[in-house]
Amino acid sequence: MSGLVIITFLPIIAGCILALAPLPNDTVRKASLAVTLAILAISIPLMWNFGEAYRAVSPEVSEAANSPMPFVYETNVKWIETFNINFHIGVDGLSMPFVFLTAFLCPLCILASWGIGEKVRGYFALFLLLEGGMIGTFVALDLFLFYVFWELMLLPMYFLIGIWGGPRKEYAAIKFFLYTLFGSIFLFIAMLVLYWKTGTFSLVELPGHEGLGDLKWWVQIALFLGLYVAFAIKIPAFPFHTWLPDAHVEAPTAISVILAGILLKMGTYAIFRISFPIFPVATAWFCTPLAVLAVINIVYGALCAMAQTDFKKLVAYSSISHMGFVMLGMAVYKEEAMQGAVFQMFNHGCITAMLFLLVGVIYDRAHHRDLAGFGGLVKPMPLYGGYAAFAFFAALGLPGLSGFISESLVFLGAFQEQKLLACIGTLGILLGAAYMLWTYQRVFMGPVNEKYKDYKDMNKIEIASLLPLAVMVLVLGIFPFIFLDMLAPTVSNLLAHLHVGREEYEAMRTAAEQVAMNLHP
Amino acid sequence: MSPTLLFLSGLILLGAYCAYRLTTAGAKPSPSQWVTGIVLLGGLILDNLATGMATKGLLICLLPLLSFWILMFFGRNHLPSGGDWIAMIAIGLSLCLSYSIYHQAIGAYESGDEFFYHQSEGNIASFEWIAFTNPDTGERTPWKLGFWIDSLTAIMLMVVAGISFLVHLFSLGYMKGEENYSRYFGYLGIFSFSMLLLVLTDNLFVLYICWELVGVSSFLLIGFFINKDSAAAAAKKAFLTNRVGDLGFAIGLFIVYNNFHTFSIREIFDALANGAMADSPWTLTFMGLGLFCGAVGKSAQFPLHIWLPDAMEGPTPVSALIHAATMVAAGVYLVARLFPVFNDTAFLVIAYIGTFTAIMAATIAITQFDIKRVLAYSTLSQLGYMVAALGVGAYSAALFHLTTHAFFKALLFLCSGSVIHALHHEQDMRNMGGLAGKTKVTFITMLVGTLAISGVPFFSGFYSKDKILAGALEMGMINPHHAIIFIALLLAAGITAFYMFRLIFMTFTGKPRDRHAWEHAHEGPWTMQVPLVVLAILAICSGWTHLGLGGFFQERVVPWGTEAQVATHHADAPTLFTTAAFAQEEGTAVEEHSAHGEAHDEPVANAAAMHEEGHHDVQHTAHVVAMILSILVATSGIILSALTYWERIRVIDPAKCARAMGPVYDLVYNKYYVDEFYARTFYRGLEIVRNVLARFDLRIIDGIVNGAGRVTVFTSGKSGRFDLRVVDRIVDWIAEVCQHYGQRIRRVESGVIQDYALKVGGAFGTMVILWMIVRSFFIGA
Amino acid sequence: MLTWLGNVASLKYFIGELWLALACCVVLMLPLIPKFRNVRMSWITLTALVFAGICVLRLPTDGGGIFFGMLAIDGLSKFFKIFFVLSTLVVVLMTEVGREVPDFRKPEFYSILLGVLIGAFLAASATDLLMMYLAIELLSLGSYVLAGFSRIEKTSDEASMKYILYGGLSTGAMLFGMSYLYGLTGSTNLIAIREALEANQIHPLVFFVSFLLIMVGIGYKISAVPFHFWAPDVYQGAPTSITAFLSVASKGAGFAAFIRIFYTSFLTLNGEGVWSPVGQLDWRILLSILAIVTMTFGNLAAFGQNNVKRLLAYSGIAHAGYILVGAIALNQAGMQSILFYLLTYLFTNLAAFTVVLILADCNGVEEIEGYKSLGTRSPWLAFCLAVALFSLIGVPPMAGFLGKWFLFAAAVRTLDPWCVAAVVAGLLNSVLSVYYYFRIMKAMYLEKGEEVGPIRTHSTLNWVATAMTLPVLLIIFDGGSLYDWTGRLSQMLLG
Amino acid sequence: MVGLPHFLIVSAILFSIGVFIMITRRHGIMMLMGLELILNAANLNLIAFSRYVETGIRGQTFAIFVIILAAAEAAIALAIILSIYTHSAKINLDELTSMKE
Repeated sequence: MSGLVIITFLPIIAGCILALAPLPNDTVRKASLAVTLAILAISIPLMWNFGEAYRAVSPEVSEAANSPMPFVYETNVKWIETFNINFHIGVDGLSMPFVFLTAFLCPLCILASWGIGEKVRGYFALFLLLEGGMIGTFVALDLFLFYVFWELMLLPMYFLIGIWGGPRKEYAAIKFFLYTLFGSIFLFIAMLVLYWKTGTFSLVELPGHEGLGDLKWWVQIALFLGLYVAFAIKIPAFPFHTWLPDAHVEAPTAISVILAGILLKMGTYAIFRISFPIFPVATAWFCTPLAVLAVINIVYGALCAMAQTDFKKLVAYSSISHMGFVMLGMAVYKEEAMQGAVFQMFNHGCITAMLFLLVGVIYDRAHHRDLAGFGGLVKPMPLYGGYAAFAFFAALGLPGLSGFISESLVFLGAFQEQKLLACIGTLGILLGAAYMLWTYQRVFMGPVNEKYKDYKDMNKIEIASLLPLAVMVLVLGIFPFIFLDMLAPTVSNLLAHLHVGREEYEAMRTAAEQVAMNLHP
Repeated sequence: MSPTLLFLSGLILLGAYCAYRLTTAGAKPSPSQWVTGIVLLGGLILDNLATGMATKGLLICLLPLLSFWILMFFGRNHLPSGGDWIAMIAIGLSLCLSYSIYHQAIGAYESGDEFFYHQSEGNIASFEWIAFTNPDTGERTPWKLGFWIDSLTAIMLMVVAGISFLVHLFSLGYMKGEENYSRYFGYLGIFSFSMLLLVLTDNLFVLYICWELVGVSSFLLIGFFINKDSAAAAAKKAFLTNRVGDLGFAIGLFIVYNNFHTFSIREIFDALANGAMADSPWTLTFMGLGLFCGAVGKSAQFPLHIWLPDAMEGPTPVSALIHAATMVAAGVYLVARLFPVFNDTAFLVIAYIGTFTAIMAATIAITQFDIKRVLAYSTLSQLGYMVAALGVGAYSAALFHLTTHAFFKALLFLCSGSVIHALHHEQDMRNMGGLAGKTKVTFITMLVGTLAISGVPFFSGFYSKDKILAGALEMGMINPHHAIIFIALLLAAGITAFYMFRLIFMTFTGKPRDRHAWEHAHEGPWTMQVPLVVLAILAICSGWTHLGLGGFFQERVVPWGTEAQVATHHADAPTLFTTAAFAQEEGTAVEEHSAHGEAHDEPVANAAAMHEEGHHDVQHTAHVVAMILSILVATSGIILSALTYWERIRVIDPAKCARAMGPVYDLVYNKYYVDEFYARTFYRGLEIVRNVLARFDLRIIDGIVNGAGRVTVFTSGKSGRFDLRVVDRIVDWIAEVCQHYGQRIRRVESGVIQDYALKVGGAFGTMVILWMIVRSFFIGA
Repeated sequence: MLTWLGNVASLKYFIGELWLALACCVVLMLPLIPKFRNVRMSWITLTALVFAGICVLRLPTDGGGIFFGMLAIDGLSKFFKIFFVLSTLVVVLMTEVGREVPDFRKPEFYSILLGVLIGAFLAASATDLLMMYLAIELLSLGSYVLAGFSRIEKTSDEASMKYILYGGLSTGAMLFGMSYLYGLTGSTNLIAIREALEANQIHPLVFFVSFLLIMVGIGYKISAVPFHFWAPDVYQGAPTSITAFLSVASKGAGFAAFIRIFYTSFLTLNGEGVWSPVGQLDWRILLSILAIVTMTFGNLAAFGQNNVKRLLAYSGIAHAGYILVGAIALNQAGMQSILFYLLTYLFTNLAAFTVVLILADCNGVEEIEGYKSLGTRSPWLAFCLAVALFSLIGVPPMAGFLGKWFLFAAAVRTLDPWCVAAVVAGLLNSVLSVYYYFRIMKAMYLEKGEEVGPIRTHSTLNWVATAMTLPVLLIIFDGGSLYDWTGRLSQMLLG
Repeated sequence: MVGLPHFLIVSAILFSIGVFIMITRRHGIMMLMGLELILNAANLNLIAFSRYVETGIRGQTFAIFVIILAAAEAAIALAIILSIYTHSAKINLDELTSMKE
């Protein structure tokens, strides 16, 4: 049995067992930590051997456009034969990092949830279920399977926010649920249309499938837009983003981490995995609007973040801004930008996770998150101040930390295609620095607030949940090639496919212009 | 030979002093003695071990980084005396290795060796980082990160590591007893690392990384007194203002990458030399200006100069190191390093911005009373000088001034730190006075620094400033339209002399205005005095042509690609090559450049012609005239200052003058209201936009219909307790609409069976009729 | 031309019904004998159901027409019979344990229930208008009585009253429509009717009216808008077990009749599993509008509904709309997916109703208020209900998702704009439905009620809830085989 | 000559009257009578068609079954009405609205 299968189902099975077995709370915590660590342990060799395995199956760059996208660690079992639905999982350079990220973040989140005291069993069981859903989404190579996992995540998420959340948890939970469910309608329809056109759900066979050849251009675009809406909600892209601040603010810390660290990535991941390879022509049509939306996301998110007074809401809006970089990277046909976008997804996962964990640390002590209410926290909590400074600088794209590399790669690529948009997008970097530093100033610097002067610094568990992330951010900031090299062949393959689509689109447009010229000489 | 001697003698002096302290302090050697020993010994060992340039370079920058990590993790609780000795050892070793490189460079210069001369050989270490497909060649090309070690690097290394070392030393005394003492040294470590790597790297991307990292260390150090509101605000302001400049830098980098697909400075130069971008002059201009934006931010040029005076909130040694000597000079270094990238339009902009900054800051400095702020504005002014020098093409003069300025300005800051230390953190000059007798070392060394900055002959500043003025005058002579640059710079030189002596007079002479503070004033410990003395020596001699660096700069620190000409020319005209470089630049740009119109074509043509025949004369004339004029203005500035502020010979009342000037004085005193202008426009605008957007997000995007608060009954479960404004959102809106129509629709369930029957009958009838209508319209016809 | 089996030869395919009829009589009569007064009639009923189930399972899927073409022995009828037996089994268990129906009335209850079941059997296999009418009446008459069986006499009687008058009107209208159809074609056999419709020139208006009148009757059975008015009142008033029965078996019988009549008489099979309407009457548009209106109405009306039974009634209306989407696909896949959907709906709805019954019967709670903190008071029941609700919404990995998936897949396959519109409406409605289903979910898990401590429950019912929930959870793992199975059973006698 | 149309017209009128009664009458028994009218309208149709269209006995058989079922239905309905009356002394159905929105 392949490792991927194990890490997909281990958390689900463990979650079910935890839910049913009447264990004491502390055992439950330890058991779930053990399970997540085991998953991490399994995923590390997968990650380690990935590069070599992938290169072995990857086609030459020159042939990439014509050959199907390669995957490794595949498992393919028949599932619903009438519909040609298979239990098909595997990874490539796009998904492997995120499988790893999920496996990496989950133990940290378990640590961050150590203090959960209410309905402990339910919490950890749901959490494990969520982990299974997330990994499943990233490894699924069958559209149907993808959809199942995609929706599967909703259920635990709803309860995790709704039961263990903040004061307006019910509202936030249902809003999250509804938004995502609404989005998946389009995914549902697109899946069906694709299936009846091609007779397959396989994400390996669908790109470039001859059955799609006779799909009318407007159908392609309609499907693409539908899928975009479905995924944009998850990203979340303007104007589908309003669920995010609410969900984040109300969710417990660990769930915020998961939400920002992994769930948001699914939107962009799905665009990479589904929209782009299957609809290369529509992609070419949509890339400029996508870039515009991306820049709106960047600037708009940053400006909104600036206006927030709630620490967590600010971080939530900063996520919107940062996901804008990912979108910008996707929207241009450049290797740098695309690698940067994927890298940014990963980095944002780590960095925002840190930010949310940090917010959680102070929330646990002060029981509020009002930015105006803090001040001078560095003095009572120097360690906390230090980690916060690190995370804040990572978030504002400090060179030497991983976020910088990905953002600059995105911009380097984007500038080659969309000069003006890239320049406007850089405003996001400035604004990011502005709100991050302003926040840091308000919370950590300045005179010490008397109310908080006796606060204890971070404890060991809190440090244990933050330190690995900090190390990851730092290491990837200095040695980004560890990550990028793994990614490069996949991105080249994808780009080769996309370029073909773009040429087709250009040809179509030229032909259309010709016709228009003939009509109106 | 001379710098070597100087350096060695300095070190020997230091060693002797330590030995003296060792014998007097008692049997147990103090940590500082250990440090000295380890540094001297370790430097020797490392110098022998690290034979390759790359190893040396790596060690130079990584040692301070190591000290940073150690201090951040263990400094506070685990190390004796806060771990300051670790920082000392690290920077000391870096200094030794830097000296070793510098020594090689000087040696090469003196022996006529070409190694540091042909900078093509300077790119001696590289490391393959991330790789992308080059769209031009279709090949996968890695980004090579490496060091570029040439004469410029060597001298910069020396300046940075040297001053950093001295500042470390000074801080031992100055920061004693501060909270977070070890963190302070940690921050110094990260700064030294990034600054040293900044001057070592051969890659623009790494340069940008270091660029930001020095910004961060600056942020950390300005905000070192973290619980002080003003310090926090200043730190933020510094970082953000720098970020604005960095945006331009980043866009410049985008253009670079877009055109060259590499960040290696060497490869960019090669491509440019091969005529890349020759057909896109505007792009080239934008690229140059973008990169220059970075320099504007970091070197605090107008209009981004506002952060530097505020940055004085940091500890004074930091001001000396970062905000006077090294980091702020990084902008100048950047422009110098990328000299061939700029075209003449860009240079013109650079020149004017530098000039404007120089004169503007100088005027502000006259009116300030905070001793550190005066020095800060003086720094601004001097940086403007350097930038202007680069703009007019006086390449080596700019870097020469950078070096001398680093020494004397660091000296001045450390002296002011010593004064502040002596007066227990009093910074207002109005409360000082009469300190000359109390703090002799400080007084003498500060006087040396002041003489140097004022441009008094035989002090280092004179030589470098003179070269800059000569360059500007040359430019003015070749092209009279731009003579204003020279005039403004000359004026600024005079003002500089004036306000610097104002500072000296107000601080050290006359009656002490704060008697109590004066009585308790005292000289700092030896760790604070030694750096002052060393820097004073450097401030005097570093400018000398033979014993100092003058000759080295003239001959070895030249723009890339101009060695050939220089090599042939400086045999007969050893001091003057700047115009040659400038003319060559103009020459390459002459064809494509028409936007500047007639006015600019003329000097280009002139320059080219001159380059062919008689530029020698112009240069010579310029040099002589500039020298005479600069001595004149410096002297008059000093005399005027003495007449105004030296109580013994006072004839002018500054207060009366200020009143007489009225609004002009107010304008200058308030720094031309630039801060206020930004606050009213950008900050306010940003505030408005963000508030509007946030509200937009809540209301419009999130709540198409207002008054949907009723939905909370449904969504919150606990009726509409929540702020209605927060709750009206689109999803709720849908819920509400559904709820509403649900209620209505449900009313058909009246519970009365007759009613049901009627409705079924009605529905049936409607369907039949509809069908008939539809049929008769569409099918029946 | 088909050969119809004669009366005697048919009997061997009719043993199931005979068993049920026998049991019906026994259960009714036996308590009259003093000796057997205290015998639990549920056992006899259950035995009879199991026997009938076995007989049904042994039925062939290609038995042809029996009783001279009155009934069909084909896949469709087999499927529905299994479906009815299953749901009746659960309903019997629910009734036996529940206290809504007083013990002394249980024998009658079971007897009538078995009668209704026979009616449902017949409705699933009737191929003659007469038989169809009789079957539907048999089904309905029993249901009227059953709806009035509750202890809470008043509402139950009222429900029964409304039900019978409404049902009478609807079936009367259907009968009137049938009479026209008979007049148009001169036959009551469904297959013959289609042949006649294909062969003769038919007055479109008359045909349409008769079609619509039949639709009134069918629509009433499946509770499609605008023929649904009875459903909320009756669901609320009837005993919970009967509500469950009505929402599953009765609706299933409605769909059986629908498929029988519409697919046999009003459609003609042309080519590979694709039907097209006969007699120039393109009722697909009408039906797709009906489907859209039905699901939208059902969902909207469920908003803000506080009585869980009534809420589920509206949800049932919405689901009738979803199933109609499969019906308008007019292809084999559509029919197959209707069967599949009904199967998942059976488990889902019965799971939900079992929990509702436990709360209503053992704890007297019918309002959503009463469901507060069920998650802590009885985690397992709350879990079962949650699974059922998720399945009703159609969230993976619940069975309901798969059901919806197949339904909509079949409809999208046609690429007919009306079908696609109906699918889009169906999906949007699924999202809308989250609102009201989640009110229950929220009450169970997110809100704290006043009462604490475990709720009163009954082990049998717990087992029933579990037995119904597990398939909902597990079908996803082998949905393919189940779908294939429904595919085999979706073969019907068409002539 | 009386032909098929006459029967159909009569049955249509009967049907309409039946529906009309069911809609307008509040009394339970009256509504039942309306129901009977509807069923008998259908019966009339069936018999007429069996005479004029099919010329067989299918329609007549059908009608006989309908008569039987109508009786059964009426019996059940009357029983329920009786039960309601004994419990709540109400016979007008529009007063029976304990379940409504």
